[in-house]
Amino acid sequence: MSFALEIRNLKKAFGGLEVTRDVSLTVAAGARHALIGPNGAGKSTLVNLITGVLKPSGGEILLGGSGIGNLSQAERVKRGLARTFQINSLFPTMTVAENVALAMVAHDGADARVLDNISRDPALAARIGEHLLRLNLADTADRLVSNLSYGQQRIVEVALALALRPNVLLLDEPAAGLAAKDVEMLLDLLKGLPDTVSVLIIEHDMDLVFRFAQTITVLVDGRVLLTGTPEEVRKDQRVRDVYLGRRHG
Amino acid sequence: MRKPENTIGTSVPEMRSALRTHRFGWFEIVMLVVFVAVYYLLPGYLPLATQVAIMIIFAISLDLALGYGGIETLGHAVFYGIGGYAAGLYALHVWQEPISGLLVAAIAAGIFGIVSGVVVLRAKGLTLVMLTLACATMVHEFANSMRAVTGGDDGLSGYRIDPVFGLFRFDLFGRTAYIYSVCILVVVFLIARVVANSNFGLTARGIRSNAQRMQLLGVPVLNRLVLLYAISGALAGIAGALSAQVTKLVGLNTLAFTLSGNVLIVLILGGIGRLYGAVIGSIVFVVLSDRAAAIDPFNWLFILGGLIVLTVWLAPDGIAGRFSALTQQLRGRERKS
Amino acid sequence: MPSLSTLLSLFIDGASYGMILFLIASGLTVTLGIMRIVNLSHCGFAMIGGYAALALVSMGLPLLAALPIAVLFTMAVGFLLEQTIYRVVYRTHEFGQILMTLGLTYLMVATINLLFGSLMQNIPVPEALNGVWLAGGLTISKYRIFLVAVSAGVAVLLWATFEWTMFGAKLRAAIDNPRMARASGIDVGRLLSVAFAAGCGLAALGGVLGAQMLPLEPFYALKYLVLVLMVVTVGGLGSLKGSLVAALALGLIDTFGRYFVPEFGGFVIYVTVFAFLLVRPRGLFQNA
Amino acid sequence: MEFPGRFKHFVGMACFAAGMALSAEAMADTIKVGILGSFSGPYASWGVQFRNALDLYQEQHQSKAAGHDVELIYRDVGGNEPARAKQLAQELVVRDGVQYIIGLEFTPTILAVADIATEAEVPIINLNSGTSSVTRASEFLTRTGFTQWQVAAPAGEYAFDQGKKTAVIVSADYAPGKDALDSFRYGFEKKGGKILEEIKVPLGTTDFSTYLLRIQEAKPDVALVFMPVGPMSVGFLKAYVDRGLLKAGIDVYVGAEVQETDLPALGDAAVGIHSVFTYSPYQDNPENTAFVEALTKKYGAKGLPNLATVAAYDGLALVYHMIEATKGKKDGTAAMDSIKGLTIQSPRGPVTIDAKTRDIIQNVYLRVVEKRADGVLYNKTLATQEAVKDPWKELNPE
Repeated sequence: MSFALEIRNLKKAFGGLEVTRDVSLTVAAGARHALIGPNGAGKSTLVNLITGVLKPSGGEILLGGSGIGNLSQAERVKRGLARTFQINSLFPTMTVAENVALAMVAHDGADARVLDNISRDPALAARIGEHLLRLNLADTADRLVSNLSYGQQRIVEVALALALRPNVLLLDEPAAGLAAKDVEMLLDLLKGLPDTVSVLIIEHDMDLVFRFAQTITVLVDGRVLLTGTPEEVRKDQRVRDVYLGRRHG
Repeated sequence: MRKPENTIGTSVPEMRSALRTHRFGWFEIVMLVVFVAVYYLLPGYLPLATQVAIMIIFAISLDLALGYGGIETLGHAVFYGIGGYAAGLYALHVWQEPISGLLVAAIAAGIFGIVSGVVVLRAKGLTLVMLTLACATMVHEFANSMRAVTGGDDGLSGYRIDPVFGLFRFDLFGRTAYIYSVCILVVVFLIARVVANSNFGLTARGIRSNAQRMQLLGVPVLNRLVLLYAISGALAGIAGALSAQVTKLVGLNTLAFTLSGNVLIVLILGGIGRLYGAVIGSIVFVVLSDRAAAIDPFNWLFILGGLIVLTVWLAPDGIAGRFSALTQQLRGRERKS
Repeated sequence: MPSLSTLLSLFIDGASYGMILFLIASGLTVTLGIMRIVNLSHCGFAMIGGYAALALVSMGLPLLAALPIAVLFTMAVGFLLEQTIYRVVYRTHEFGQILMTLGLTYLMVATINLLFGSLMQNIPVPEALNGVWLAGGLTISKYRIFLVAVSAGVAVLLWATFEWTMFGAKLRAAIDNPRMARASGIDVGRLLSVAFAAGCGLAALGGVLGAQMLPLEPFYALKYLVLVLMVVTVGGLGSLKGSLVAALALGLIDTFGRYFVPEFGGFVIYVTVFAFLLVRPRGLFQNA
Repeated sequence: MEFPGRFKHFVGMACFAAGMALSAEAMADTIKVGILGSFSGPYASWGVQFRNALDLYQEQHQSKAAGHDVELIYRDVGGNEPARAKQLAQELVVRDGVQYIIGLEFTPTILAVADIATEAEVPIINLNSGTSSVTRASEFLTRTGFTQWQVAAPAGEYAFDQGKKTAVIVSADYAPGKDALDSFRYGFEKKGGKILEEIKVPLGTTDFSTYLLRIQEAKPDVALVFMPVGPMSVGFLKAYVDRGLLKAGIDVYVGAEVQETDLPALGDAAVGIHSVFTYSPYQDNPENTAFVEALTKKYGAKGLPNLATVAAYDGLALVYHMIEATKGKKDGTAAMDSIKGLTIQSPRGPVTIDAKTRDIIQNVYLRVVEKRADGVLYNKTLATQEAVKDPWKELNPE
């Protein structure tokens, strides 16, 4: 079977310090996969390795079966790997619709077209409208992102990533800093994602993880401790020791 | 392909206002009326009005680079000057036909935009400001030292310009020059408008808003900025060429820091990223300096300096920004009541 | 091949020119380093200093007595402006800053023009510093040696303040990371006010001493602005050491360039700066 | 739009109407004269001198010529801005209906308005630009300043006559500087002198040390120098003296650089600098004495004139003459014809407008800067060469 995203024996060392130690991980097509681990487990480094912010010291990253380890961040995006950011990285001076339009136009490779009038492109408008409706953002279409609430901005962050029509969506702590009701909204939204998108979510909010993920990988000290269903992870004594015990006591 | 008339199609009109583009409105109509009215009612002011039109073109070109792409430049005169010299040299050595002269100038300035853009636009912020300044100063000094070609400090002169379309001679009263400049202004405005409203214009605004994120959307930011810089440069070149054709002389002042500074003042005075800010700013700036200089030439720098300081103080988004903020407030009030 | 004495002469000329640039640029680099504002009025303070000294000298004061008064006066003007207009400048966006300081420069130019007229002005050099020393085949202008000595002294003083005083330590912290400095209890606003005023004083010193090379006229404030900005950028924002090296380098390159490739005259220095900034956009010494 | 056809017609009509308006203007007994100059910006000192002279002349003549009122309309070019000069000249002719234009300091600005002179048949009097060829740009251009050749060629000759056998020429690198180079060389070599080196200094240079070093190394008898009046001229001469070149016996010959208005900026350093020029306010002739007296009475010490003042004064005198000759009618050709060959008694001595070239013929003086007993620096006349024509035009006939 082919995996949407496959990581083989990935290593990363900063000087003598090994931060990622021989990590292997597979995200099946259409999977809802979560990556958890205590602070300092190396989650951020792993995200950076997958998205291309950092170059691995060893190992392979495969997207849809082909290696992407040497590609730039932008090229990985083009191959169908989209991500959200821990800290919002949006276009604050532009409207929500424009934010989404930017991603769609970029994805279509139409961003350098000098003659197409964006407001006279019904197909584009329809796509944006549909996209925003699905993400419950239709009401905010004409508002500047900088005027939205933090929770709404987090959702726009997801909307931007999804507008790139990714095969794999990497969500980097999407619930960070969200109020409880916003987390519910986010969860609804994530559950409604189409099966064509495989999701890898890195999250601290255990409640969200266990309600959303089908598969969970636990990372400790730069190593994979365990990969399994939520049930298996919940029951595992080692996980309780290193992680759940400490946090959920 | 989805069709706009499916269920989701109901949101199509909504998107039109959410994707902000330049729309023709009363402003353009008023401007056209003003330009026509000036011709008939103020024939003695046509040379001044021609300078206004040229400045508008120049400011619009800067607005594309700065207002849309966020390219912070303190050396935009380099394109104006290159356009001017290109048009002058073309008329002197090749052909005196004016419209082809404008095209040659636009191409020359555009090519310089690509070449210098590839080099300069890697930088950001203050470094970019300084690089554009250094680049313009360098070309200024170069033109100064290439006396044999450019005439150095004495300016490039001695060329003729043929009648426009072989019909309209550049007359003493500046009528042809005025109509010609205003027509070119309309064309340039339309070009700038197409660019601003296009996918590419959206991309440029995205880059201005968050260049890093654009890169991560898979957009080659540097390439796009270079393209924008080249388009902007070409339009600025047209402004310079117009000035060269109307004045029949190109001086080193077309490349000077003062001009770069002034066009920036014009644009920020009017308001950036709106196209029509360039129009308002140019009218205010050129007319005011002309009047102030006529009334009190010895002290008009006081007026100019004071005006700039006050504008930034009271209307940091420029006159156009102030205005749209006001109309928005009014609209908001209407909605509430 | 030019003789050794020629090279030495050129070196002294270039160095003294560079040191004047350094004096004017030093204040700008510090305020730029802290606030990241493009202060296009900075040369205006050098001009104010120069004209203040001129006014005092024409009232009969000897230059060396007029110098400190002019510097203090300029510091006072700088401090006042910093407390008022610059408060607005800090708040606005980058291009607002450029514009506003440009507008302020215009106001300075207009004021000087009104008070002193548009003609160029001369501050007479004290008799003792006039003329040249002849040593072997070498002619050395006394005034230039004086210039190099004074500005070298100022540079050392600056360096000592920066490295060894509490004020200097705070300043370094603020340049390094204004937010962190603020968080650790440093009053960055006050620090900046003091640094700004001191910078204006330094500019004034450069304006007075350099009047022989950069002659006083109302458009002084705009004329030498590009050069000073280049010194600061090449040196790296906020780096005094960088500004010193850059100013000396530019002074020397300009001087040698004019001697050896006269046909390119003023062109050499801008090409150099441009090429340099391409390779090192952050300048010589900028941390981060 | 159907304006092409109509447009042509319209232009014709407009020209006719404007012509009518202009002649109506003439009958209304007010003759307007446009004054273009730098009244603001770095070159505002020119504008001040123009204005001093013009206002004085108006006062002395009750603003009346041939029974008509003469009105001066000032417009500020603000420096070397050709586009603006052209715009203002156009407006003066079209909107204000001026019959004459006086002013302009720079070659580019004067060239930019030459077309207008030809087309509108409005005589334009160039007050300063010293480029010889300028007057050829239009039949309606004349000059009351001087040409670079007119003073620099005699300077070369005088320097040789004073016993200087070798020279270095230093000049700012722009067209008048090129003229200066050629004319210094022409004058000096004609007498048999030898030019050791030509040094071109880029415009805007403020640090002259390297150029001085080159002079020092060339060891000439004399340095023939041309710099644009202002920062460059003052900066260069100060540095020249400060470096001890003058003391070392390398005399320096200049032109307009040591006018009395600029001497205070040079200070005592200027003593001993030679110049060849056409005017000094301390020149001893009745016209000049009256002129300087009237100016200092009207403006105080600031009224001290220089050639710009005299040129403006004479320029307006020419305009008055033209108004009288045409009885106030607008007739550019007749007006120009009336001044060809005309001689007037200028404060600088007799001045004639060359009938053929419309250029100025005037006396040229060799002077040296000295300090008077009361501490005032001035140029002392050593020799006079009378009625000098522009040598360039003689050498380069049309």
